[in-house]
Amino acid sequence: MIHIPDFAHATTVQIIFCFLAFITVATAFLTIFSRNPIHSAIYLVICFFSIAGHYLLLNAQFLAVVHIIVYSGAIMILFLFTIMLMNLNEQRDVHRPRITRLGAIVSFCLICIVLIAIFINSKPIVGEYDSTGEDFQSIKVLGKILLNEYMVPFEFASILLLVAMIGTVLLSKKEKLNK
Amino acid sequence: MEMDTNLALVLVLAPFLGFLINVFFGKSLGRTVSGIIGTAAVVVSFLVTIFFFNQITLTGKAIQITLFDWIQISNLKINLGFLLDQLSLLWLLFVTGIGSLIHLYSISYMHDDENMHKFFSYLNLFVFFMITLVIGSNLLVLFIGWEGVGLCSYLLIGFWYKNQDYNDAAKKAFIMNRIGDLGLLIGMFILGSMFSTLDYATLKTAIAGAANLNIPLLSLAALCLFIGACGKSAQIPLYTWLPDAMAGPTPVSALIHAATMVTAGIFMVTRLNFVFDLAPDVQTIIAIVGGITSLVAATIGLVQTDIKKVLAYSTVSQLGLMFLALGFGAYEVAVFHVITHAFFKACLFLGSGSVIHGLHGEQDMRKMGGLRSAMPITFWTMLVSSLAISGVPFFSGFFSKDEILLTAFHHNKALYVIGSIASIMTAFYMFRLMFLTFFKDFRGTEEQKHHLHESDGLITFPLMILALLATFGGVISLPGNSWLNEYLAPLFTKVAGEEHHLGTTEYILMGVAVLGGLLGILIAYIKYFKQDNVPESDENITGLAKVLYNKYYVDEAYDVIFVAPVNALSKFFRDYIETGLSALVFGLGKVTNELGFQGKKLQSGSIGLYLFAFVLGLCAIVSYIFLAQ
Amino acid sequence: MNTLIAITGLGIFCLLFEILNLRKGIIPFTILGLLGVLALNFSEFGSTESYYNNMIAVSKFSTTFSSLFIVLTIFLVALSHNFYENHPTKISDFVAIKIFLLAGGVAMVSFGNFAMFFLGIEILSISLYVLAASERLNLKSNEAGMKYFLMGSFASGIILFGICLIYGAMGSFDIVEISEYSLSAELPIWFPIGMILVVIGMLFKVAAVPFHFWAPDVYEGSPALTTALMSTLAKVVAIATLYKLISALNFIPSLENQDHLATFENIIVIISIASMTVGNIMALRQVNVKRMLAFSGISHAGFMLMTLLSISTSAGVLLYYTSAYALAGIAAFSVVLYVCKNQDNEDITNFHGLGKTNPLLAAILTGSLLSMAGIPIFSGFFAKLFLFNQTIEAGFLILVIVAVINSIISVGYYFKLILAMYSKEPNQERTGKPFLIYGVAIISMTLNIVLGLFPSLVLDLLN
Amino acid sequence: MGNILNQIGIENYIFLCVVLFCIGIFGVLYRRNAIIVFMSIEIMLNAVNLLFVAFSTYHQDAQGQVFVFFSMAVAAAEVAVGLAILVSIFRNLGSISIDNLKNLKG
Amino acid sequence: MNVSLILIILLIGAFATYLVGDKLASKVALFFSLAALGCSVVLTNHFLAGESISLINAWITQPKISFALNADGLAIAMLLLTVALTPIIIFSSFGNEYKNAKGFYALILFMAFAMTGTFLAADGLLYYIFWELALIPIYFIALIWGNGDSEERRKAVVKFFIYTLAGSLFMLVAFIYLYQKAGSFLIEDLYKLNLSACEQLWIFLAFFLAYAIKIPIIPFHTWQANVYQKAPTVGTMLLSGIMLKMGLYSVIRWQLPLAPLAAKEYMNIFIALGIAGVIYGSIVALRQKDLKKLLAYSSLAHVGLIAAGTYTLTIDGLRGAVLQMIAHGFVVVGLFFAAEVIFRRFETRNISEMGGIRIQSPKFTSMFLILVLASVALPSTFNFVGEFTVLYSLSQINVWFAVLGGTTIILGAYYMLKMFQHVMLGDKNAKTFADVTINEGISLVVIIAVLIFFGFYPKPITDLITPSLETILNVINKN
Repeated sequence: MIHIPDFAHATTVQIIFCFLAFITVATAFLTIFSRNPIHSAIYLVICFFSIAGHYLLLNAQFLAVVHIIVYSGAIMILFLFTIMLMNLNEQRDVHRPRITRLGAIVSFCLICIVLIAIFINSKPIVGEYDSTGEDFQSIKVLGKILLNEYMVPFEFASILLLVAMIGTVLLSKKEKLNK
Repeated sequence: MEMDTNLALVLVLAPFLGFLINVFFGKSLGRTVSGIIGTAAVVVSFLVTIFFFNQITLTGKAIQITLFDWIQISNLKINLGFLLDQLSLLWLLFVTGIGSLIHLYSISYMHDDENMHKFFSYLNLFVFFMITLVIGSNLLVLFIGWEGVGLCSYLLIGFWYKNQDYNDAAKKAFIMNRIGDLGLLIGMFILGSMFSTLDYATLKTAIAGAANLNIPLLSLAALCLFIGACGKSAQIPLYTWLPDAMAGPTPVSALIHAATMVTAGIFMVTRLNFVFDLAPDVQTIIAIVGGITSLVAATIGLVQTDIKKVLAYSTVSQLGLMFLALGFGAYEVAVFHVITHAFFKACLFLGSGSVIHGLHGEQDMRKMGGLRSAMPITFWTMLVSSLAISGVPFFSGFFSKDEILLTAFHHNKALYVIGSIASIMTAFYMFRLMFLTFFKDFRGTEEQKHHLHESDGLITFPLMILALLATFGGVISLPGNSWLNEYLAPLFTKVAGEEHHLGTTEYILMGVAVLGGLLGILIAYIKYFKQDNVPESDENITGLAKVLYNKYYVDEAYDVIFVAPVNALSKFFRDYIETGLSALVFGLGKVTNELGFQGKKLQSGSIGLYLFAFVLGLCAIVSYIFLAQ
Repeated sequence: MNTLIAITGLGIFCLLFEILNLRKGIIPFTILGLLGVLALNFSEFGSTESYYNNMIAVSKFSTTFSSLFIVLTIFLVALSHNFYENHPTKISDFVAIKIFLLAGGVAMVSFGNFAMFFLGIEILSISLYVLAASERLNLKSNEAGMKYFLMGSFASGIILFGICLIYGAMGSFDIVEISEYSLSAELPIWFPIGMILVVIGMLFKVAAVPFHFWAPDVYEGSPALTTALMSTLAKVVAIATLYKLISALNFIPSLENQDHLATFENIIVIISIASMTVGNIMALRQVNVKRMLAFSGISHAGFMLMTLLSISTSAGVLLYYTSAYALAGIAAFSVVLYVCKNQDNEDITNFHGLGKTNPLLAAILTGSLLSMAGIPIFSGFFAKLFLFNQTIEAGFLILVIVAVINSIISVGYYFKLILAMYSKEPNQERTGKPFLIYGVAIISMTLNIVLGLFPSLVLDLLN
Repeated sequence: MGNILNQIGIENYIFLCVVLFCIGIFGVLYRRNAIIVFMSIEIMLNAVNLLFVAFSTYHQDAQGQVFVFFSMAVAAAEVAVGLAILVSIFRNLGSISIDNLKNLKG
Repeated sequence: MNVSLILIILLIGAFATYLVGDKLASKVALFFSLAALGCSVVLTNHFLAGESISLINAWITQPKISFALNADGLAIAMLLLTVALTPIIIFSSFGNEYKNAKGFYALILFMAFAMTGTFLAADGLLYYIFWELALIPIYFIALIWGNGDSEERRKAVVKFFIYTLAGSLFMLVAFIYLYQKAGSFLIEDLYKLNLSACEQLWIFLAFFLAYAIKIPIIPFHTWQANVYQKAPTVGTMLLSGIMLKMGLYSVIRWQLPLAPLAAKEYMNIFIALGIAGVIYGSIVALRQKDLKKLLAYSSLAHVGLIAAGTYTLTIDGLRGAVLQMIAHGFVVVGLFFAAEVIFRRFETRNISEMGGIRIQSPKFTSMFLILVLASVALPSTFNFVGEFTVLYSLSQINVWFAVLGGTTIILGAYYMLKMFQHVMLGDKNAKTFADVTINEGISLVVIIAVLIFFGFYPKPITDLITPSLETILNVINKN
């Protein structure tokens, strides 16, 4: 059944996991509940950092670094810029009708319960997690896989970024009024 | 055979040709010419009929002619063919004979009408259909003629179409006839399914040869056929159209509604005597219906003031007597009365037409009187005919009516009494008519009086011929020595002449009948000659007379019982059921439409709601698949 | 594979054209280029190969559907000329985005690895977000873009989660491997859950009830050409991909192994019925033509979902249905584009009297609506026929009867538009005969009818 | 070094990610501020990313981590486009509350 | 040479008519319709000479659908009805000016094409396609060239369309179901099926819905009167003269042989429905104020009787039904044309505003009267032959059916003569009524001639249809 960490004999790893998990969930909640968007953003950054911590825990160092760079470094900055640009603060956040809040909470509980229930219902993983001992997540291996096996998606991702770029420009470009 | 076929075609088609000529060229030919053509066409038929008649009296063999296949039904094949036998030729004789006379009469009578060519074309068409009816070799050909004459009757009653009342009368005639026609059709269906044929000759042999006949079914067929006859021959309950049919020009009344068409029912029953003989219950019904009709019509006739209406009810009454005879299986007696009736009733109608013509359209007897001197020929011919119809001895009607009463006496005393009373009444109202019309002083306007004159030769000639026939027509079937019975004998399976020997009873009965007739005449004489009574004007009629005058309110009753409900039903269907059904169908559309309208509210534009639905849907699907078991 | 590369290259060329200041040549060039790609794609027809570690798996299914996408894109690009007349500086961007969108679509139907699938769907979605919001000064367009974006990314999240679970179960993203594992008896429950989540994400893309709410709003708010694109190309891509997902991964047999098949089929039946019914009923009271067509699209999605019930045999039917639907949609939208060119909305009143002022286009719109309604000789009828045939064969008679009732309801709103064209008085003058719009309308309608007369042309490609 | 999951258990990662994912969903539903909604979506994506890495470890397979790269690229692209749309809405409307986006309905 | 030639002529005619422009459209349409008629006559001769003029071509491989046309006697009779009435209908419209005439006449020819196809098709799906195709032209004809308030017209026409489509879609489902069983849509393969009673019942009902709406049998008739009233007379003629016959023909060709057990089991119900239609239609017709509506209800009554005849499953019933179909086709076209003639002069369809026509226009009155009489099945008209046969067959099932069905004789006469009286007779109307023009006269005379000729000599038609009807009956009775 559920693999309950034995807190009395918790290993370091387990303690770290619990700690990180707690931070992740808590900051995620705080992100949502914060009135001030800036606070939200900051909580979100913390959340991202905690996730990076999980990555490190799972020994995915490269990914952790990339994660921090992309999310905390790029995406969050983008968010913050936008927030600043719009000069948002607490007061700008509109009143939420009770029904929406209720609906949100209901659906949250529902989907949580449903998904967790399914996973609990499912057959538990029996036995040890195998460990081949091979290196599978070093930068080297990742690079090989990314640029050999996954070369096409890699290139294709560039198309995605190109589209996003064109799109963003398209959406923000002022037209010359030539009539 | 070839010759016969051709001649028969001439016989049938001559009037049709006349019809076509008059339809297409009548207007340009002029009134007289079109009248002559019309008359000539019928005369041709008459001559051919005489030829055939001679032939058959010599050989005694019926002529059967088949033209071509007509309707194909699984078990019966119906062809268009003719049967010229004793019965049909007899009928043809007086149809074309009297037809010719009436055509002749009409030339003068209708001369002032702008649509005279049409009149003649319709008359010709009528004769055509009547001939078809009579000489058809099977029931379906008869049915062509049957409906065809109904159509012509419709056209001619409504001849003066500008008057919607006349059109109503025409329509009524047609529809009531059609009720009968339905009966006839059903009768045919039953006969057809029973014997796989509708041909008279084969039907007769089939019935004769059939073992284990289904008598109840056959009776049903006979009853249905009789309903058909009721419609055409104006018997209770389908008689009300005939008096109304007097809306048509008088020659039409004479030809169609007295002499020929209305006798089609009798013709048909006589034709199918072998069917009716096997259905004694139906025969009883026929007799009862006939008897009651004759009495009821006679009572109504007692108080009518319209000269043609009197004659019309008299016709209904006489037809009733004929059915009385048919009901007792005395077909030849009925036929005899048909013939004599054709003579004197045609004469009476034509005479009344002459009167009306003389009075420029006046039909109310209360405004007549004293026409004897102005119109002597008309008077005398009508008097003769009245005597004949009243059963005064040695006129034709005496013989025929007497035979009917004799037959009735032998079979059913009650019906005999009814028939006798009807006869007495007949004598009364006929002479009431005579006294009111021809005796005493003229009660019309001065202007009418000024113009009183005898009609011209074209009118009086047919009158005289018919009066002669009405007088001496009885000779064809004198008691004890009946040419007619012998002539018709091949048609009937059983010899129906048990009363051929004249005994004391018969003579007593004869005397009673004569006395009755004279009694009727006497009462009329006292009331309308001696006491100088003139019928009250409409609003002063009271009591029983009022009921009679209003024809027992039968028309009104029919209106209330049949017409009004159908109309109400129609209105109900139209206003409620139709709209209801329509609304139901529209309603389905409306409901879906309304759903669409309500659904729009759900599509509120709120992303939150959309996502909420998304999440709910997701939860529902996932939990249905993975948690439901 | 070559098709995908060629399309991508074409998109980049479009951008280059703008740099080289050859704006006028963009559209003809693109159309020619796409025709070339079409030919290229056709040349691959019949081969079953996989490229680059099975990233792209070319099969009959993928080539035929790719061809359909390319044809649709040709029409859409041709329509762009007129539509973006007033935005000469942006035309290359628009066209390029459309081409990339096509690339995304092609990647989606020919994916051999979930990475390609995910990237494809994201390219498609992001292009659509951009196109939906592309009238930046129009609040409606903004709103449409925003709504689509929010819900679309939400759905992407779901899909990603699904892919993740599949990966968790299988340890691979390769569809060949997954399809092999999926038949094994010992299967973590993550796989079916993951699949269901991916399927739900795709159901969102095809706008099936209850994941359909975005469609009407987004269709209405987006610029008309984008709506055309969404309702034809995007929807076809989504349903084809969904079909491929389910069929290529042996999802149905795997469900059967775990006794989940009946429930899954029930769900498809329910969603299909709900989509048809909701779409049709809601469409009845719409006054905006685009919105109406959105609901009509929802109902058609319901019809198309019926193919999932007989997954092993219905590929041809799906191709036929989508072709019929998309061609009719293109024809209808080209008329809508023409009629509503200078209007600020697409209300039905704009169509009043079109039968008198412009009988040809009115006839074409009528034809396309009749096709969508499923009236014979138009291919829409045969599409429904084959679909019903297929579905009855699979044993879902009730579903077919519901579908039939829905077809009847759908006539109600299709004919509302036809009525407006023929029985109302015209309320505006229309001048000009834009060649490309006429061309697109006529060609797509002709293709539609040709498909109707010779359904075997398309139907037999995949049988 | 053994598999770290022996100490934590893949289920726990799944539960963590499910909860995080649901929080993301909750945020999307709960907040009207479009920016926060974006952030919630990012939380959802991150939850998945975390799970990818966990599964990657579970299978001792690098593909899962590679996929995370793509996922990040997608997230970045989405955010860029989303914010662009948001900015243009803000310009037109002066607000970024998604409650104000109700012109299209019915 | 085979029957597809006629289809081709009509289709090409439709396009040609559209292309020649408004001025010539009517004449070109007439030309093509006459060409089709001529061609049909020639083909009929070939058929009678024993040649096979049917054809069968593969069309769609999967599902197996063929382009199969089967011209047996029954189909040829209906074909002749269609191609004979089409020129009459087109010719009858010569007195009217239509906007956009090219479209109008092209649609007429297209409709003739579709209806011909329906009669000839020997493949279930091909038949269905033609069946639906016929619906579209009439929809536009009624919608665009119809009369009366446009809003109401729209309602009526849309209702008609949706309603008929609704019925036929269920037929489509039935066809697909049959296909699953037989593996082919070809009629002979479908005839060979041995379905269980339950299956047959459902198939029968699905077909019945389609046909009951088209024919129409009560209570599915609500579209009829309104559409007849609102449609232009040409459309009404096409609808009542030919299109209704599609439904009746289909009952004989498809419904009965495909579901004989159900047909036998529930025969009485369906006969009763037909007869109820007779009585109901007649009674409603009594109180109609609008001439065209009255004729519509009379049509309802007549087709009710025909339908009852077909459901008797006897050779007489079928034969009578077919004869009556043809006769009714002609007479109803004639009557609607007469209504149009009146409308051209009085500009009203309201019976109460008519009257007094006979004085001014005797020729027209005579023709009208003949049509009225034919409509009430006076012996010596074609209608009588049909009606008699049908009633006879009903009497074989149950005499009461014949009695109730026979009320049409009485009620029919009642409402028709009442109508005739108020429309034609009476004193002079204030409005002038010019007698029929030559063009009008020709149409009417042709119709009348046909009615009377076959009234006396229906043998050619009987001989034509009987063998094929017997074949169908054999299929029905195979178990």
